[in-house]
Amino acid sequence: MSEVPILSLVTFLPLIGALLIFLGPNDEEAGARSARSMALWTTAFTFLISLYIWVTFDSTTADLQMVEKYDWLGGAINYHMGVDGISMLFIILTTFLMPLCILASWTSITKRVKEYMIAFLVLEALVIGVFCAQDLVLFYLFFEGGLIPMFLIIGVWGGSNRIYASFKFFLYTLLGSVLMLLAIMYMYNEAGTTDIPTLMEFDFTADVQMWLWLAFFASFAVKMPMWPVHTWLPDAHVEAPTAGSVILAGILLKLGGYGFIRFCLPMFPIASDFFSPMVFTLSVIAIVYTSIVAIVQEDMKKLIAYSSVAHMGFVTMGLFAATQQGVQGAVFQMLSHGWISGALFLCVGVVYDRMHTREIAAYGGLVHRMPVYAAVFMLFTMANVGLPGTSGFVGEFLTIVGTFQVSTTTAFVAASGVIFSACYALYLYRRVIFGELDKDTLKSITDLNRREVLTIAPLVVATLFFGVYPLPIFEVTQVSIEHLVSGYDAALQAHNASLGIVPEPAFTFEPLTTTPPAPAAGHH
Amino acid sequence: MEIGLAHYLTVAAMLFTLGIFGIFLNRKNVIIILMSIELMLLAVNINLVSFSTHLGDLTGQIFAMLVLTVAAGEAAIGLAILVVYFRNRGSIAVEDINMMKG
Amino acid sequence: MVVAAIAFYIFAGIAVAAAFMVIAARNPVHSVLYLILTFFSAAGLFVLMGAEFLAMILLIVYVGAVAVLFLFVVMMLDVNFASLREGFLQYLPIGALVGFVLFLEMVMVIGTWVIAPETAHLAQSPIPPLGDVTNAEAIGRVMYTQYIYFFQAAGMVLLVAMIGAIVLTLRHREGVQRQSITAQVGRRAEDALEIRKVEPGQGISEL
Amino acid sequence: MYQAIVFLPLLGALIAGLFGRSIGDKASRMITTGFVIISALLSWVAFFEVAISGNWTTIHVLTWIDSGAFEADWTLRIDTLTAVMLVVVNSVSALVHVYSNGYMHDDPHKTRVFAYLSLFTFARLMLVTANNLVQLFFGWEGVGLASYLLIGFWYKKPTANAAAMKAFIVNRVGDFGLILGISTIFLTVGSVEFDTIFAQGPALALGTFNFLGYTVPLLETICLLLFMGAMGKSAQFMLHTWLPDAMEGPTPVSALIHAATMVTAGVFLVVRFSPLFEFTEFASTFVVVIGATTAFFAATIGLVQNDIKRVVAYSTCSQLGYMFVAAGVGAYEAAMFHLFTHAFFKALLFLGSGSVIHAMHHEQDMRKMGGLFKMIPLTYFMMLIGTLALTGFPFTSGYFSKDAIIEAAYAAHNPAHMYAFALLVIAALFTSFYSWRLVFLTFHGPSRASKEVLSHVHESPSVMTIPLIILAVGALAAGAFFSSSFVGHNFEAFWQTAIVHNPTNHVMHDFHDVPQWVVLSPFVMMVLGFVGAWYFYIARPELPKEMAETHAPLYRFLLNKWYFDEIYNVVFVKPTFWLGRLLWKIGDGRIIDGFGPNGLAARVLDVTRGLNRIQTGFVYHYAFAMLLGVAALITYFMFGGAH
Amino acid sequence: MEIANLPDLGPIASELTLAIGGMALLLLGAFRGDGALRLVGYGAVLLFGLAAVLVIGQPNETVLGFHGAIIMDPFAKFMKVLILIGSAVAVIMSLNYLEQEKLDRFEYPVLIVFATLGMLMMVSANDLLALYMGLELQSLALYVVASFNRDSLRSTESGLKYFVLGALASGMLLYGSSLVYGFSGTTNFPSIAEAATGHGMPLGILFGMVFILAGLAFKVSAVPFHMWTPDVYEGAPTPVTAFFAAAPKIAAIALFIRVMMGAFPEAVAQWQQVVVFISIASMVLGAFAAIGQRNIKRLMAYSSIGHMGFALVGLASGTAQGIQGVLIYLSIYLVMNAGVFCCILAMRRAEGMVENIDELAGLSKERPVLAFVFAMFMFSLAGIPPLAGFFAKFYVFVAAIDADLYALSVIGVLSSVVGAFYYLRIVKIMFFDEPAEPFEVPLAREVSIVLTLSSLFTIFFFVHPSTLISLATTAAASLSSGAVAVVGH
Repeated sequence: MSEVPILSLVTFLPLIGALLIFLGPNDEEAGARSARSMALWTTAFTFLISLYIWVTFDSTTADLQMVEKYDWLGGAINYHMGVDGISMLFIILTTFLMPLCILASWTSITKRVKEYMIAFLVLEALVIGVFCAQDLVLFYLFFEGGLIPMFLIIGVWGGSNRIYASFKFFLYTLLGSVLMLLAIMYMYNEAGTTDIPTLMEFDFTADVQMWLWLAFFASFAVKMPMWPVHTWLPDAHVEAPTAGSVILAGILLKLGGYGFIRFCLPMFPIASDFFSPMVFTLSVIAIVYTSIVAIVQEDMKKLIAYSSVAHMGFVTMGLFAATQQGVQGAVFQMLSHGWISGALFLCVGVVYDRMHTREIAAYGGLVHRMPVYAAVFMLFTMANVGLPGTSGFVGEFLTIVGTFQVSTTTAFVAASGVIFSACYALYLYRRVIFGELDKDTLKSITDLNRREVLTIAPLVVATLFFGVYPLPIFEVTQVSIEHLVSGYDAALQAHNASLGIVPEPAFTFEPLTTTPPAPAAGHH
Repeated sequence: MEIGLAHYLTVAAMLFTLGIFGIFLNRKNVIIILMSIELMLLAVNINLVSFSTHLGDLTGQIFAMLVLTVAAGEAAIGLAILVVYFRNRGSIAVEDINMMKG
Repeated sequence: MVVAAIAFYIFAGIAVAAAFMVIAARNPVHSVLYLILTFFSAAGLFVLMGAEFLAMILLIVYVGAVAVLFLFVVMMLDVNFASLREGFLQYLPIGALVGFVLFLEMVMVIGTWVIAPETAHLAQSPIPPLGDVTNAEAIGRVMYTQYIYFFQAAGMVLLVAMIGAIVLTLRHREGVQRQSITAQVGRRAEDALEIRKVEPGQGISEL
Repeated sequence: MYQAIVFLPLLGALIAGLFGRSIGDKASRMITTGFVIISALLSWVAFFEVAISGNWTTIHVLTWIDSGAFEADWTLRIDTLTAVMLVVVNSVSALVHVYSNGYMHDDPHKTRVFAYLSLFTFARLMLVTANNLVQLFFGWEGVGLASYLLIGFWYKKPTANAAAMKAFIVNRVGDFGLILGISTIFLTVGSVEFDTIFAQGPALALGTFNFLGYTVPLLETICLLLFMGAMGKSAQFMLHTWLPDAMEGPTPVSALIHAATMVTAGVFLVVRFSPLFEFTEFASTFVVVIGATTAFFAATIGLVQNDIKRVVAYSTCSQLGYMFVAAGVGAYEAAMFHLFTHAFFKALLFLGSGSVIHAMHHEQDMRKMGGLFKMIPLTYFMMLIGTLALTGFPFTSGYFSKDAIIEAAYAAHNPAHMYAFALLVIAALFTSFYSWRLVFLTFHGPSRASKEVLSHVHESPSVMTIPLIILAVGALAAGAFFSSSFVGHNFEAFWQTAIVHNPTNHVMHDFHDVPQWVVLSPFVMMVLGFVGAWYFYIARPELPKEMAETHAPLYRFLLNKWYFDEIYNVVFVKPTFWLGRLLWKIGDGRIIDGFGPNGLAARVLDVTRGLNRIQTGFVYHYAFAMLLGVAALITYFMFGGAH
Repeated sequence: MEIANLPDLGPIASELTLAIGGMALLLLGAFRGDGALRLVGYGAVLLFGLAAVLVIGQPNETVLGFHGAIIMDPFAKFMKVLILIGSAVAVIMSLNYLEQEKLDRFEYPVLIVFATLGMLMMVSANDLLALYMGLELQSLALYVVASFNRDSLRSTESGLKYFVLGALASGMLLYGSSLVYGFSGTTNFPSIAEAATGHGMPLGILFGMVFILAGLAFKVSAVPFHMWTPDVYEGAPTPVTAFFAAAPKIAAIALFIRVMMGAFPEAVAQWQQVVVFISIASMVLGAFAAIGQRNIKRLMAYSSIGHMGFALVGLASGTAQGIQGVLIYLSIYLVMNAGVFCCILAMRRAEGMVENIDELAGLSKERPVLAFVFAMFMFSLAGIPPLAGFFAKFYVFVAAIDADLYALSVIGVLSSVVGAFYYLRIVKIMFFDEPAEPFEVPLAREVSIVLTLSSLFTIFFFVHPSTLISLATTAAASLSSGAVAVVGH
């Protein structure tokens, strides 16, 4: 138990900010102004405090840290917060992106600013809560609660088709997660607790694992989103305001992946293993299918949204490979996709704010008037493509390497994603940035202003820094993921042994006929 | 031939069924429905009294008396509602009572 | 016993037939009358079962009060008898089928009745031997002791019924003269009379 | 020192790229060029230090990826192979930087080109100094990025943008293989470090591997996958289509990237992986076949092209094929040697072409040139030297390296060696023909340019011609000077273990002992080519047109580059778009959404309507529903066996 | 027997209070004449408060009274407090409305008092007679208040429908009672339980049980006995609808539990099937049918049908855990419902009340706080965490899962997703649509207080939920713990 309830502090600090905004001036103008600055200060302050978590984080242990535990619902359901190497960085990611979102909405949101900022702060609190929660019910509370502010953000401040999109977003994700709720209840009844660390030690029988896994999968697959339950994402992205898209792509999608790591892999290893071929199939379909669909998109945001689906395909694939590289790559991919896709949406937002259209065909030749913008957009396009030296590469590459150890076919098909991603990303870039600037409407477009530079600069730094020196992230995640993977393997071995199954190597790799004197070969 | 409990119960069952019929086959007039309700309650009373006799237990008769009382109250309320409805609608045809639906 | 059996069949037959006519009669007034007949027959059945008190109550309450109330309303509302049951037959077959099935099931259940010996002790208030007390006295003994709670509750039900009926139907219609005792009692001469001096030959101009 | 060699260009790129506008273009040019020149000079020092004195070293810079057993660091591996490449890259790069100062003089965005060039140089250096596959891949992609940026440098031109995209995407196809190759290596060897991998060469050769459900020889798979990457980067047959289009970029870029350095990365990769390729049978044969085919095929196309840069580009493509043949038959040293010499004479040719184009005000069509040798004599002579070296005129550098390859092909024991030999010899003929054709069309005969253009033709400034001269020296002398080190009798001392030979592979010794007719054949071909070109374009200038008419299908086939672009368009590009629309509209729209959310929503509404219709408002219906409910429950209990 | 000792009135102290107080209020109203509504109304609220105090003051153990006819235990205490709160809130909410609609007659609170009295009797019923009397007392009063706006066709039609179908339902219930009495020989719940043990359960008792179930299902408006609900909710005056949706439902569910757990504990396997069926049917119908509604009250009717389905999920599990779930569900439902109807009461323009959902358009711009609170209630009703409605659903489904009722649970949560659709639609109309004509601004002070309290409860329930949960646990455990113990698999 740490002395300072740092996690609760970080989680609920945004709520305090929201309350202050709520109590702020009611007058339209003044309210908006004070709401903006209050939101910015709150998120920035939260970010600084969250950095303290990183500073004091002990990356040499896989145990939970900064644990807080209080009675809550009575009985076995408690208010239990804690972080480990897997969840900690997602908190930082959230707090990192939030101030940028507020900045991005500085001038583009003009109506109901107060409510907007409140919604964002509430959303931040809930999302941080998801990553801190160490109790299933508490987790679910935060997990589902996030739907409300996001629904409002899309619906109130969204585009023309926002109602369809917001409903689709809400109901789709709700449908997935209610099944998870049932599974949580079952686990509660079965194990007598909803404490996540305790449940990780709990051995569910193989049959039960299958059902529970499917229920959790239903929720996280939608959230991820995996093919074929991805169609809400393009709609939601297109309609959401810029900052909403950033949060959606940058953070909310990660909840699904986080859920897989936190629950499916450690709690249901047997089921995870059993279903991994299915996950692989869906993942590679997502990678190829959505990439191809992305190529023909006519709306910038939709294109990026589809590319997000493809990138999340790498994540699920890496996770269910359940190898050190696969999982670590997936975590890295999620983090880096967090700022890369966020940055891409910000980039779209920049021109949307000026032209109020996201039609690709409405642009062209922006580089003439917006050289800085073009450079930034190029960087993130390349990061999206997974160019080495940007953070986009590290995760994608590691997931492929990690998956290759388990299923060569999956990795083979997934690797084709590197071709497709280049196709859609460069095609987009070419149509928007390059070419003659011959559209009259664009003749007077202006380059990034100072606020926009300030918004995007941190993302540029993150993309490049972690592309070249990702070690800080690997250091934090290393031990926790090692613990996860070894526990997973041990559970599988025990299961196979108990069934008397010949512990044949799970996948189609025939080892070398002469063993190489290589250090610690990664195959098994 | 002995007249047993079953006979009385059968009569009650017939009355009860007729009462139900009266409620949902009636298209004419709400008053008939109210009467059908009275029929149902009467059937119940016959049931209760015959059980009471055959069980040698007074409870059934007490119950029947209470039912009777309530039935009277019900009739009063029912007719009162009917009257105010008639004042508003000018009709008590059952088919006319469908302003709200869906 | 034969007399009892014959009486039963007569009462039962009339009751059922009259009940049928209640719902089948074209004229609501007839329906009410058939309803009264049904009550009479039922009272007969009650007597056959040894529940004289209830039989009498049934007549007094139902025939004396409820049925008359029905009649009043039927007459008062003056509904149009002509528009008759179109569509009645349309629902008859399926309705009759369901009702008949239900009826059959009830009869089947009735046939299974046995008084299990072990349940006899459950009787809350056994009927005293017939020689000791009359049915009315037996009821009277428990009604105000063991069942006082329900008796009082019945009173509340009637009270509510009364309030309800009044709330719904009582209205102070404009233009109807009503007696107001306080107003009558409180009436003073000064309020009612105005004494004026009348100049001879002029009259009162305002009148 | 090595850090300086590698990172100075990066520094230059960053300064020019980020602050180019604030410090002004002149300062940016000076900084980038200066840094690269320093870097180039240092690389020569390094070359003597490493290759001649044999002081190999490895420098750890920074930890990069560390995930379980997967460790990849930023490391500079300096061995002979690296040193050779450092020299090639930095020298050519430095000269191109200098040259660009003149060539790009009028371009408003010249700081950008310098930033890109330096960035490219850095990436290329990272590639050659890599000590693990991931860093190599970084460099590999980095040069791809720079290439993309430079091809699309004139972003107003739609063709430039298209070409840039094409280059990147086609390269990505190769990368696809490379990534899988890296994955396979990590899976089996458990490391991506070169030394660890190389130690496993013989062992890997015995392994089998279940890949995509098939049991395949392990090492062959690895090498084929790696070679797939090499094919993309080096524009080999089938993945070559991007290279000619890449000529949309500024000419110095073409010289640096698409002739001298970047495209040879594939060759470098194969040579670097000689410890693995040496133990493969099928994969190396495949390399040979692809290389030979490319050499021949690109040469045929080069015969009929009219764009001066495209001719040189196809020539590059063809020469890369030579190098792969050498690598494939086990004569890695010969491949490296050709790479080395080729860098000089091809850069020379490109920069010379650039000089011509510069003189002609960005006219690239040879049909509109002619008779220029009097107006720009220096350029003419430089081009002549380059042509001689390219065609393998005796004692120019090309003579040594190219002949070594042809002889090695003949002497090798590779199953495809005679195929390769035959094609290479024919390609030599074609090479000679089109090279001379270029010279004749451009510099000789009557001028076909407009008067106005001709009036402005002038010799390039010295900032452009000095690099030409330096390169010409290299093109003439490098072969003779380094021949013995690279492929001569002390090649083993020179390369040490940077290149590994299978004990059964004696090609490096055997090729010196080939029959005389083999030695002579390239020379004969060169002469024939020269005579042919002379006959066609000087003696009877009307002949080409007649030939084109009499053999129209063949001519069009060649002119249209064997219809590769058209085929790819029909086979890959169009179907992808079609499929994309299909999956989007039908797959996502009609099937997933149609049966999923939208369909469900519609069904829900149907049910809703039904339920609302049941709620009729009639009391008797309500009563009937209750009756039905009771009756159903009762019946269930009586007959349903519910108890 | 001869000398009628005064029975122990302790267990019925609250009922007595209401009965006497109700009559006193009636007199007061009659003497004061017109304009006594507020006085009588606050008197009624006071009365409810007093009754609640008396209920809370009861010992925390099971006490029988009147020869076992009534029972007083923590379960009854819990339920009675809920009912009293519900009734008090209903009265508070209606005062202003009645005045505005010129319906200000003092009989209204009096009728509510008597209806509440009936409900309390129902909750304490331990005997079929008590059940019937309580039920009828409540029902008769409710029929009247449904048609309280006697000059409105809608109101009287709703009263008429409610009456006819209610009478049919009580007829069925009575018929069932008579059979149960006849076949078991007693009307006392524990004695019936004794008679109806195990496999030897006579068919007649089972038969009667089904009829009783049908009658009770009508009162909780469970499918297929729900058909009256939408029409009555729509037609009745809005505060009456608010009242209908809360207190009587709670009482009916309490009675449902009491009968099933008290009289037929051995027949769990049998009634469980029925309850599962009507529960599923209610949840599904509530979710689906509500989507097509335009009238907010009608929508709330379907919503309440669905919610009763969810509450029955807890009962279907037949365990103490399930009962606990039901209790939590009802508590939270009561509060949410009060809040929602406060919001509906705010839908007033100069020309009168409006009930069409579309009139809410753009409410968030005109009255942001009201819209926010309304939206929170909607999300809560949909069961979205962290709002109170989530916890309600959580506990009933935990119990259902524990009882292996997987199909029920899955269908239940899926229908809650469908249900979320129409709740969202209201939020959408308020937040996403362009503003309609604004509502008349002032909301009556007492209504705003209710609204504030209920919204605070709903939004911040998650902060400290354990008190309610532990109370519910105690209450559920008290409910014939013996019967609960024999429930097993």
